Amino acid sequence: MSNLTYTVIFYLFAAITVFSAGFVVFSRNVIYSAFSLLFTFFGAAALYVFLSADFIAVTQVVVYVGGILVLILFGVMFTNSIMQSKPKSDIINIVPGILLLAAIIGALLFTFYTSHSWMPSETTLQGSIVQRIGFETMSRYVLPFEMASILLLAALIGAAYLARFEKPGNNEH
Amino acid sequence: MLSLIVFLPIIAGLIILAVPSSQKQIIRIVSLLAAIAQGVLAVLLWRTYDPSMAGITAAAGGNPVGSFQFVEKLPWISLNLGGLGLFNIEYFLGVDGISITMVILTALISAIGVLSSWTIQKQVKGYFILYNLLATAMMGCFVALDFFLFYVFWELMLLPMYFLIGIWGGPNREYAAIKFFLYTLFGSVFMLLVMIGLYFSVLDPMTGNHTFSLVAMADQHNFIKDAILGPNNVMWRYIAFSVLFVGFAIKVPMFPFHTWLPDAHVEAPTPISVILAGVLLKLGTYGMLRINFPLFPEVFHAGMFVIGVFGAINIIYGAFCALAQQDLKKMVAYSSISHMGYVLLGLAAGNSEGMLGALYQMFNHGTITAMLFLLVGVIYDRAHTRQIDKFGGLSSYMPRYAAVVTIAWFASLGLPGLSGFISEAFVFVGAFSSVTTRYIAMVSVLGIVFGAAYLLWSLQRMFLGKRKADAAYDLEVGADGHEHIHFHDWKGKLDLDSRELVMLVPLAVITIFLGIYPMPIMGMLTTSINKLVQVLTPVVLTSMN
Amino acid sequence: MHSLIQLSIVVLLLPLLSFVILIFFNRRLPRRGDFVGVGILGTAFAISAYIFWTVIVQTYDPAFRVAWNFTWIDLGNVPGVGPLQIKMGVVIDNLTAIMLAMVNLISLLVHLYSTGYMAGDKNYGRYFAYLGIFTFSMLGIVLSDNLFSIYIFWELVGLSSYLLIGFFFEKDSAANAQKKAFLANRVGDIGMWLGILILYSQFHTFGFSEIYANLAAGKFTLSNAWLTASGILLFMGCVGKSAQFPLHIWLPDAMEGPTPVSALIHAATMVAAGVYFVARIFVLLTPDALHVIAFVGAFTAFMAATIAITQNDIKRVLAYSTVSQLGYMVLGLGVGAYSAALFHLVTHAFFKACLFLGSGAIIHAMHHEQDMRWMGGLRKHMPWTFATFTLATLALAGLPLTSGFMSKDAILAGALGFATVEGGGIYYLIPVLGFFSAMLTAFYMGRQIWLVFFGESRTHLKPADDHHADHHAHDSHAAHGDEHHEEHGVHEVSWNMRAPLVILATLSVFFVYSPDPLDGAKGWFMHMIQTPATVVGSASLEKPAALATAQQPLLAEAAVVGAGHAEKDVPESAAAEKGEEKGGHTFADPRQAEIAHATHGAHYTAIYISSIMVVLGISMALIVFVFKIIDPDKTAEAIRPLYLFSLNKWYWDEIYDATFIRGSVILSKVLSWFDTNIVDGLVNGVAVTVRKFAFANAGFDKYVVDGMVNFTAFSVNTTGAVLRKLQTGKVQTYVVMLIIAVFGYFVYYVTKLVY
Amino acid sequence: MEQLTTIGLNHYLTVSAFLLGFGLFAVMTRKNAIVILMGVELILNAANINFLAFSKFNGGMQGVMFALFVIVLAAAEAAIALAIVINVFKTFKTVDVSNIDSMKE
Repeated sequence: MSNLTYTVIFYLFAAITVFSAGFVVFSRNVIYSAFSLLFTFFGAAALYVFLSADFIAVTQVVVYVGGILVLILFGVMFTNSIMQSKPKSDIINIVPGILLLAAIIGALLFTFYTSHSWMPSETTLQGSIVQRIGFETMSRYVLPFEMASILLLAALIGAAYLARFEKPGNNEH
Repeated sequence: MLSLIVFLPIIAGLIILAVPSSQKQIIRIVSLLAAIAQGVLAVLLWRTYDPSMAGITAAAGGNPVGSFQFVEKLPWISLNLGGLGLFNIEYFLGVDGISITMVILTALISAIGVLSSWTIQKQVKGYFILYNLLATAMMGCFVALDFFLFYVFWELMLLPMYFLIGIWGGPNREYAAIKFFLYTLFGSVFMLLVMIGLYFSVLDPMTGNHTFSLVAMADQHNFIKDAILGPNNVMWRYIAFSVLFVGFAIKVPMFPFHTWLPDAHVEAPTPISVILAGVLLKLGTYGMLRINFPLFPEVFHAGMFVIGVFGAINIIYGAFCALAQQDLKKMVAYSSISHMGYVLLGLAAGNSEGMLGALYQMFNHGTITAMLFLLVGVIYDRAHTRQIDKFGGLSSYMPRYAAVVTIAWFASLGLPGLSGFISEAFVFVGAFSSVTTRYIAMVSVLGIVFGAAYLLWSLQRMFLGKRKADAAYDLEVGADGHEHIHFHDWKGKLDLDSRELVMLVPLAVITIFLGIYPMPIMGMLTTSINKLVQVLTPVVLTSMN
Repeated sequence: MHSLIQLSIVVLLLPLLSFVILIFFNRRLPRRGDFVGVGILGTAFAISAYIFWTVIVQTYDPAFRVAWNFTWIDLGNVPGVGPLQIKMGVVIDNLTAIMLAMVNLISLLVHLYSTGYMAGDKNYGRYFAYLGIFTFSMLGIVLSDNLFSIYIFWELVGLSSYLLIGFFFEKDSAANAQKKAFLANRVGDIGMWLGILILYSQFHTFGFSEIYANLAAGKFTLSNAWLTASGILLFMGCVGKSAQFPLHIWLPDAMEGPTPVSALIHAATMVAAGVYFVARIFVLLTPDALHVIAFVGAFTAFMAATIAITQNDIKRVLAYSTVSQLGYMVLGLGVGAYSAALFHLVTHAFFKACLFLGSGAIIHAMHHEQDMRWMGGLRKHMPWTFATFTLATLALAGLPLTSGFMSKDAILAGALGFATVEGGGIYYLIPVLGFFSAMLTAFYMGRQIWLVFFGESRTHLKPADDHHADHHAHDSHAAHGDEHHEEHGVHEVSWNMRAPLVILATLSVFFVYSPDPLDGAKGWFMHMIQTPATVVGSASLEKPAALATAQQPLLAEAAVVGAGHAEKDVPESAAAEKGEEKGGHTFADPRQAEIAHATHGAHYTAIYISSIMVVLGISMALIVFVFKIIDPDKTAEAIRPLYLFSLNKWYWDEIYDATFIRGSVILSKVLSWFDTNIVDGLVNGVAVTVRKFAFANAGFDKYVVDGMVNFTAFSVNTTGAVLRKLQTGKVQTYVVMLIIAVFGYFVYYVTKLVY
Repeated sequence: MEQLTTIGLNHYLTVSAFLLGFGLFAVMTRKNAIVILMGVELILNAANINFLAFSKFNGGMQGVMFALFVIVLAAAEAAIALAIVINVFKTFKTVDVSNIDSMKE
């Protein structure tokens, strides 16, 4: 495919990501921001593909969209009753927020573009990396991998414990 | 033995500490038992004491304990000061003729005091604990032969006294207590300085290092020639003598320093007045005899006349002040100032008769003044006033009381046949026999007349004649047709009750017996006193004739 | 130990026993135990009578003396003196024996009399107890062999007189009187005590014989003035007890006591103790001291007599006559009429006791009326009292055939002789005063007799206002409860009060003492009691050092003569006696010998003059009170100042009150003010200044030093309060801060980078 | 122009920068706990983009592996966080973090 289309598609997804992220942040309606988060995740996944990390992109979609986003939606529903017309969450001290936002972004961009010149190596990632991930996981990152699994288990139990509903009758405190 | 006699009251105090404060009777009985045990021990001591041993100073051959008896000598505090050598304080107890009599007196008066404390109702537990502490401290002062130990006991005495006056005293008690405390502290501070000075100028002939032992100090050979208080350092010796003397004179109390006494007496509760007058005042003169004079004999010799003059002032001045008092207790207080003047005069004479008279007077004043204060307490319990003019004609209504009062009063004015006379007589004999104080004695004889004057006057105003118009009691005609006296809110027995008799009769008996046959006490004194007089006179007394 | 000694100790202790029994148990005993007192005194008198018999009658020896002593206090080996003991002891010689008998007899009689007089008093038992202790201490004075024990008993006598005078202590007058008596005695006693001290400081002993021996051996190292001083000071004791001039004021007031007590103590025994004491120490009195004594005595005799003239209280008259008679005795001692003075002591004791007991009977009968102006006509009602009283009065006035005559004129003779020896001049004042007061005595005694016994009863004349002011105090009510309220008549007293009067009256007749009514010197008394040699004769005045040498030969030959003269030879006593008297009329001291000789010369002159004086006095009394030729009241008006002067006792009380008593009270007030304000004020002032400084110091500490500390704390506190605001607990705030910090770091980093 | 057309490292970084910024903004300013949670997710994504970009352009696997673990942790974190949020809601009846400050002072 030609270089131009590549660029255009990249910009497209980048735009989707950034703008939906902005909507997540700025929309007053929690439901909306939750859903626009969906687009952010997809955009990010697409960008991962561009970065030739297809496995990560898939994981991103599965975990984030299929897991976290659902969780978030559940959370929204638990905490804001749908019946109420528009579940709002208003924004406090917006002005300093905006300023800092601008400052951070500006600072980062300034750094990227002026003060640093990245020197990419000759060899970049090419092709699928699924096999290499498998090797790395089983060989070099086996310990973090196991720890991650334990962590997930703990998180599972912890989440289940924390979020459980007490039966009415024995109320704590 | 001595340790036991000293620390018995403390033990009792500890026991009391364990008794719940609601058990007043048990507390009283415990301390009474302790006092009685102490008395028994004292009598034992007295019987087993060998009057032929002099004491005072180290015996020939440098025997470190001298010819003292019942000696207990243990190293107590001993720390190495490097350059200053070994700093050792000993737990050194012992008695000689001078202290044995005082030990007996202290035991007696403490027992009497416990009895008269029976009426104390306020915070009985604390009271008796402090009381026992006081008893221990007094006893300790009389038997301690280590200057440091003596000082410890001396200071230990202040604390309970302060609280006993300050808590259980009369309306103006805080003032009196503070006054007493500061006055005595003022004296003892100087004593501390002199003590340190002495420590560094005296060597123990046995061990060769510095010592606090009074026995060693009493021997002039043990002084380092050029030390701060050594024989060559005349000026400092005079200064040390003077400040030490002031320290003891405050306790006596001597004329310019006497004003704490009336306040303390008037405010203190009866038992404390008894202790104060009976024992504490003696500590002043005892200290002079034990420490002040033997350690600086030549200064004493130079100062005899001055001391005698102050004694005379005490006698006459005290008598006059007593003559003017309206408050009976205050009168008694001033009378004891006057009587301690006799002691000073006798000491100033510096010969055996005078010293003997002085020490015997110390003992007798202890017993007699105790009686006086107890009697004042008796009437104060009943009438709640001590104003002499508020009474009159009492002897018709309280004959027993009047009889005991008469004995005590006449003993106090030195009537022959009662112990007070013999001591005063010997004081005068001694003072007159020494050329230094002859004329002082001539003047002080006036004290006899004025003493009789104020005592008889008060006796007449309170006991003779008829009831005064504004008397503190009423008369009512009883069933048997006789007039009876009646105090406003007094439930107890009108005349002396049995407890008061138990306190007073022994004292009266002692007074009379010692007035007829003084040897039981004098016999223990003579040897020590003759020795003391030798120590005090570098040259043979030429003043004797 | 000599048997007499044992007996005498028993005698001494018996009255004490009675005191102890009665003071404790009188309420439990029947009749309040008066029989105990009487019985014990009876025993004591019996024993002392035996002693008297053995000493005076059997061993008829002027030099008789037995002594015994024991160590009372042992002072051990006193530096500068050597072994030293204080001894107590008993000595018996003629004088002691006589005094023992006399004291016990009068005491016994008074006990007996009191059973009647004091009957029904509420303190009846205690009264006898007091009599017991008085007798004990009096006997102690008589028996003791050293100055110290004499001083002890001396004061005890003072005590018992204090107790007895104030027996009716509910009367303020009695309370005052007892205090006055004790204090006056005390003043005398301190003089005596100083005298004793002077002697002790020289010899380190109190015993008479040791002192005299040392004195004779010239061990007295001080100047002779000291010796004279000691003599005069010792005499001060006598001045107090025997109520001589400066201190006589207490005796009249002492009449507040019960009348028997006045008889026993204030007439017969206690007041005589002073004279007895001077007699004991006679040998160490220097001539100068003797002169002082003589003048004091003469003046007292005269003054008291003048006062006695105008007194109206029957007992006060007798009191002042007692003072005057004691003046006689002291005068006698002063002039060296030693034995005469003691003779007068004994005779006076008897007849004056008789007079007092008689007056007691009268007062008793008159229901405690003491004022002679309201008496009179008692002659018929009380014949016994009248007779005995008159006899005693004659004796006191000194009419011939009475004991008083002999003793008094012996004294006057001595005075005359003394005057002649001393070379006339001022010394003749003494006999003159003596004779004049003899006349006055006769006069006022005549007055008293007349007022009391003759004429008509004047009881009704008594103004009603002061009727029984305090005479009718509790005791009269108690004493004669109701029987007086029904019959108010005067009646003769009962036997137990009459018997003593009779006995005493008989003892004041001449033959008891001497066969010759005109010369007592022929009697046994003057023989047994003879003037002792003084160890400080005029020879020793100049240089006491030579005294020993001057004295020894005299003493030696005196001893020889004494031994030769004495009928019965008592070697121990002769040996024991150095300075003491020697047998016969030989004197170790030339001066004494001279006086004695002159006295003999003056004997009859004295008799004549004194008889004339007495007759003069009595006739004057008759003129004034019987024949009414001179109206006493008019006379009084005529010489009003003199009359008042006498009536008010020469204003001595007022003078003393204004000077000594008021003075000392004011002084005491001043001193106690000084004590509370100046001395104590000084102390408090120091305390205050110290406190002020302390407060200032504390302020500095509080506001500056502590201020700094607090400021630090405060600042920290405030900063904390400010910073706490940042801790909102909101995560977002923290995030904001975090980001700001990051951005800050970024800016810093970039600037570093750029520049 | 060449800068824009040829997609290089900086482009990815820019995107991640924006995501980071927005995430921070959400964490800073939103009151609703869940939205804050979303902000956190954004931040994580930004990080992931960074990791992957760097590992792409220097050809190492570290970035990739790290991103993988980040996702895992993100999942765990999300679960716990939501559970906490729900508890908070049960306790405070709200998820407004500005009211959930019981530990304050």
